[in-house]
Amino acid sequence: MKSYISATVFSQRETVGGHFLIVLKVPSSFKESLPGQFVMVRVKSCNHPFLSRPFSIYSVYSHGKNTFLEILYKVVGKGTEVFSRLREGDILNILGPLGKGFDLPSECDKIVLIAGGVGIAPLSFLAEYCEKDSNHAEIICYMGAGNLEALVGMDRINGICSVVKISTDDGSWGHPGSVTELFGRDMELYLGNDSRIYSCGPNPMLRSLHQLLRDQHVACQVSLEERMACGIGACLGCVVKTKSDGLVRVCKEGPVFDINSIEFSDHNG
Amino acid sequence: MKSYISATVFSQRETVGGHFLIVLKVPSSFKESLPGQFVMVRVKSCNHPFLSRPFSIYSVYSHGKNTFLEILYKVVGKGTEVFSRLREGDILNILGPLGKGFDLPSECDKIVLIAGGVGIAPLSFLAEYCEKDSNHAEIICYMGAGNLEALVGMDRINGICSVVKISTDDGSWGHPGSVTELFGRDMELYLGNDSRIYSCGPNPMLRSLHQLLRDQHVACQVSLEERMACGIGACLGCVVKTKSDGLVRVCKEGPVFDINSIEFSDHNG
Amino acid sequence: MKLKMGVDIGGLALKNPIITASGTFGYGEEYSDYFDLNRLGAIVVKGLSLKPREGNPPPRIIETASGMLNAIGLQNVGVRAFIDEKLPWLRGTNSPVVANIFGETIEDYVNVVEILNDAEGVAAVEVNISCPNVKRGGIAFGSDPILAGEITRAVKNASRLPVIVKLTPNVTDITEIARATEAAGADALSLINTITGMSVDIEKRIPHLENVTGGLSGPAIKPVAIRMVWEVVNAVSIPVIGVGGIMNARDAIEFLIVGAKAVQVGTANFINPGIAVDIVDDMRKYMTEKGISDINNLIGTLKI
Amino acid sequence: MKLKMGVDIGGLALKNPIITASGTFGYGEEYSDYFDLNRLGAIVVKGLSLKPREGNPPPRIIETASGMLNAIGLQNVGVRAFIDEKLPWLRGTNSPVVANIFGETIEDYVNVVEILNDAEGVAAVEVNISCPNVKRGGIAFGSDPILAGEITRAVKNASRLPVIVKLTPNVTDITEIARATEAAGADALSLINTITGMSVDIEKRIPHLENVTGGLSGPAIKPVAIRMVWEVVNAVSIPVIGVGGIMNARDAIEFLIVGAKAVQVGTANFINPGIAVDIVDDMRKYMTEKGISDINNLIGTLKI
Ligand SMILES: Cc1cc2nc3c(=O)[nH]c(=O)nc-3n(C[C@H](O)[C@H](O)[C@H](O)COP(=O)(O)OP(=O)(O)OC[C@H]3O[C@@H](n4cnc5c(N)ncnc54)[C@H](O)[C@@H]3O)c2cc1C
Ligand SMILES: Cc1cc2nc3c(=O)[nH]c(=O)nc-3n(C[C@H](O)[C@H](O)[C@H](O)COP(=O)(O)OP(=O)(O)OC[C@H]3O[C@@H](n4cnc5c(N)ncnc54)[C@H](O)[C@@H]3O)c2cc1C
Ligand SMILES: Cc1cc2nc3c(=O)[nH]c(=O)nc-3n(C[C@H](O)[C@H](O)[C@H](O)COP(=O)(O)O)c2cc1C
Ligand SMILES: Cc1cc2nc3c(=O)[nH]c(=O)nc-3n(C[C@H](O)[C@H](O)[C@H](O)COP(=O)(O)O)c2cc1C
Ligand code: FES
Ligand code: FES
Repeated sequence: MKSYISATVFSQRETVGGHFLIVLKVPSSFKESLPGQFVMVRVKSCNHPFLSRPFSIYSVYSHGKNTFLEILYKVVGKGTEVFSRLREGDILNILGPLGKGFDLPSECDKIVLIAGGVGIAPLSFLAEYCEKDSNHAEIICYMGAGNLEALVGMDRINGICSVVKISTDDGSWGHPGSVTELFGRDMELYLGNDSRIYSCGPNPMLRSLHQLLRDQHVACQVSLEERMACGIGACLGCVVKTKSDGLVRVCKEGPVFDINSIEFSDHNG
Repeated sequence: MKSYISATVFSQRETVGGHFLIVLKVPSSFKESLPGQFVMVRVKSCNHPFLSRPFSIYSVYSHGKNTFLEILYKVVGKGTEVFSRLREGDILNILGPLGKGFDLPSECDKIVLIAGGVGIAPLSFLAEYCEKDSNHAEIICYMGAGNLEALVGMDRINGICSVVKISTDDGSWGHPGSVTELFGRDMELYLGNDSRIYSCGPNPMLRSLHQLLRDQHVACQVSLEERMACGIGACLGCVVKTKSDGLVRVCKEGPVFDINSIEFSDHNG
Repeated sequence: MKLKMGVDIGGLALKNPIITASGTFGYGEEYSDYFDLNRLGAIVVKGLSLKPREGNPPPRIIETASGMLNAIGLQNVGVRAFIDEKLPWLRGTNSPVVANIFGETIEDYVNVVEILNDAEGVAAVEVNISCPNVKRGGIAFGSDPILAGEITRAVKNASRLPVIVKLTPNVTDITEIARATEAAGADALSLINTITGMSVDIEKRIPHLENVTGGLSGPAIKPVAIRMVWEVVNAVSIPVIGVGGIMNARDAIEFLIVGAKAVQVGTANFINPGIAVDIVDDMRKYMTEKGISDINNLIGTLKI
Repeated sequence: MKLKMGVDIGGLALKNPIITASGTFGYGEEYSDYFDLNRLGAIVVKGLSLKPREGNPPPRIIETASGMLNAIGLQNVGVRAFIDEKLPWLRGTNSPVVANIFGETIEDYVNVVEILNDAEGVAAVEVNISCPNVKRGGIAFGSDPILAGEITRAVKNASRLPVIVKLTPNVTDITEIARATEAAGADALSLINTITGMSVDIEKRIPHLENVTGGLSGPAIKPVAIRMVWEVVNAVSIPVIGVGGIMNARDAIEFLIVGAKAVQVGTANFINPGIAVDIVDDMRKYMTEKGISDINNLIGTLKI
């Protein structure tokens, strides 16, 4: 039986401006988490925010008898604002791991990650996971952000990937422009059966990646974001339009989808 | 101009079971607080509880440049439950000092305090205040509680009063029975112009004190409790029935009243 | 103390008064990972229509203060697919399954009921009358006593199962609708459905919901639900099921005290999927504490 | 950027669209310790009746999730004492003072208005039509379009001041009432008043309020208020003032975007007595950020 779990804040710190890394002490069942899965999070003692908030799992590991779960998040509204003030010992309620994670590459030479901002979180977990795996594929990461200060999660991904390429909208670091653009220049390197592309980021970014890859034969999976109420498939609140199955639930059928299966709209972008 | 103030939690501890002493760092304007006045308190970052909660000022003092305000409270519902989990550094919003405090004895020989449970809070502040004052009246305190474990604020009051008499409903300390009963036995000692009686406690206790004193000529002031929304006289939510002025606001015309002016009902008791 | 938790709702016997509300519990399956569904008084499934419905485009939900707005648009698999694909699984639990139904015309409702009549494992129907009647210019069935009576009578005549009519709070006088549905043969009433609300994204200056308006649920609406249940309990003699903002046993007990014979837990399931059984357990604790051996001795005991 | 914050409400010119709501701001004096009242768009005073009223016995308030219920029972000093004792002080501020009025019969309302006509320093009347009409079996004036029209017409005919009619949300179709009051001559509308609710003390099994039911206010009701303002703005052409659950500038801006020309801040005053001017300040910030130089260019700009 799964359950609604109390998790204690083990530590929290601001990594780059407005982005926080929170480490939670969780039951050992979380060790089974797969890259791309997420958790629903809520402050135990406060009814504000009212609904739980979904976050990708950034990392899970054990230390002695304890299991720790990391979330990397950006403050964008009232919920994340409240979370950012949590301190060691505060108690959260969480549900998870939830959703369908990334299809993991069985055999492939190149794993390409394309991250927009805090979209790095599930991709970083994926990279860690693949690195530990027997699979010896090369892992390449394209990371984009608004500016230098918003480049979150770089240290960790740098330690795992063979190549990390950066873009910032304002040119304050790396390629000046979007990460899709940056990836687009190298794209030919990855067209073929030996590469797997994984991406997570804001909807407009995923939309332009979709444009870019539309006529290519390459496997690309994306992790989507939608407002969620339940996270377990019950409320039908988190649907996204797909090309062949109509409206499907991001929390249950996703959050990871083949990029080509999604009908990108612009309501969220 | 008064204002809605941010106050930082300096410390908090559980004094006796279910009762907490919280110390807040407040602006120096609070040094003007008078015994019997109160503050409205709310957690800054959480909308739960929604309305501020009224608490008597238990003590105010300066240390170096800082002013500290103490509240002694009992956990009885959701607001006090949330407050009890506050820790050093948490931020509250407070309004105050509010209301009309006790009429301070100009000249008198005996100051008699009758406290039910956490009703000790404003009386303890009054005792401290009178002790510092030039006035050298004797201060006598009658304290009652459900049981030994609920006798809150005893240490401090013990250090100020010449006599402290205790009752507990279950007889686990002092007189077995109510504090009004205990006081009733000694009452004759205090009937006259040289005594002032001050009381604070649950409504049923004040009601029986009122019965006891009804036909006596003795000055007795009580601090009342009512649910409050604004604490500043605007909502008309906190009214109490008086004998000659109809419904009056506890927050503005009170919370301190002459015991004989109140028409005690039993809605709260 | 041996506690009796069973209640009777217009011929439907429940082992306890805790029901999960339509649209907040899927078809039960999603929650079976979290607790034993047999512990529920009953399960009301997501609203069913004659034909499958895709529902509204996203965004469909937005949080509000102590609540949420939803405009799911009654997405559902349709009554036939429900019977073929969802009901067999639900027959595995012994909690009664209530089919919540809706339509755009009276005939729609009647057709759905007729199909359900032949299905094994449905214990009652709950008729959602908050929907617009397309034949009458879109006025909701539930906001007009005559329409509400008509649809109740039609469904009742067609149904072999007990009929619970679910009332909308978006009315001037809910007792008028309640009396009309009682007179038309409803076996029980449930209330309230969501209150229509709206929320605006001030950055983009667009409604937060693609559908513009949505239904407000959660603790924000509890005081309105309690008041309406109280009014309706005093206006009719059929059993009333209280719904709206229940987050814990204390909330559920409020509804019972004002006179609801059972309650439905809605939005709270989204926050804690195990909440419904927690409520059952905590209600037992309250009964034990207060020395109430039969839940029926708590129902309708408000002192005025 | 020089910001224009002024709006016009049916002949009443406001320096900014932030008004304090009736019953939540006393007669202004209580708040003057906390900020300069001159900074407000307008002040609506506690509801006034012909005779002083003692109001309901306590308890009168109870907190709910993100809101509160009140059953003050319209306690007030009466219109004459208001003029003699409260108005002289209020004349010291230059923010327009709006007299909120109520009664039990149409004559009551008319009498109050006639007395106010001669008072110096009242800029408009706001007619609270949520009250029961004692001559018509207690149905609220505001829940029946015919009654609402009648009372509006009577007040409008009697008044030398602009007439704002304050609508109740406890109705099936608020646009129907809005249109009736517009047709009857209302200069502006304000909405919403509180939603009727109830709350129960499960320990004592009594209502939390001595009056049993009370009016729900606060953030809990904001989605309902926004929806109703949106509906009414689309149904009438007179100015609409949005009220309900405003806690900050973002909330106020939501109302303006859907089309309210001004807003009233109610329950929020209880929590932070300085909130109304904080909202004025934060609204200026929003305008500066978005490059909106005239608040009128924000009003009614919702994109659907
Ligand atoms: C499966 C999944 C995984 C996610 N993983 C992460 C993560 O690892 N790190 C991270 O920082 N964020 C992640 N998000 C996004 C995160 O859930 C939202 O940022 C968060 O819910 C915002 O809450 P808030 O109360 O601060 O914002 P709100 O005040 O609710 O809203 C602020 C803004 O954020 C938008 N928003 C709100 N909820 C969502 C949502 N669920 N998805 C997208 N936009 C939203 C709103 O439309 C609004 O524009 C994830 C979302 C999903 C669905
Ligand atoms: C002027 C004044 C001074 C006070 N000083 C103190 C103090 O020094 N220490 C202390 O512990 N308490 C004090 N109180 C009481 C305190 O305000 C309440 O205990 C508190 O508001 C309860 O909040 P809650 O959210 O925990 O309880 P709730 O969940 O709101 O209610 C729990 C129970 O407490 C009762 N209650 C709620 N509010 C009040 C209230 N304002 N007065 C009385 N009963 C209430 C409710 O009716 C209910 O039975 C004072 C009250 C007033 C009016
Ligand atoms: C996401 C969602 C979907 C709902 N779908 C339905 C439905 O299909 N049929 C129905 O009668 N009520 C539906 N409701 C209303 C609930 O059953 C319930 O009446 C309402 O949410 C109030 O209860 P709550 O505050 O406990 O959620 C839905 C509510 C929500 C939040
Ligand atoms: C304690 C209290 C007293 C009120 N008294 C009145 C009144 O006398 N006349 C009136 O028209 N509205 C009255 N109202 C309603 C408010 O003016 C306002 O319409 C309502 O509270 C919704 O706004 P809010 O959510 O911002 O509080 C009162 C509200 C409260 C909370
Ligand atoms: S969040 Fe409820 S179905 Fe996905
Ligand atoms: S608490 Fe508002 S008038 Fe006293």
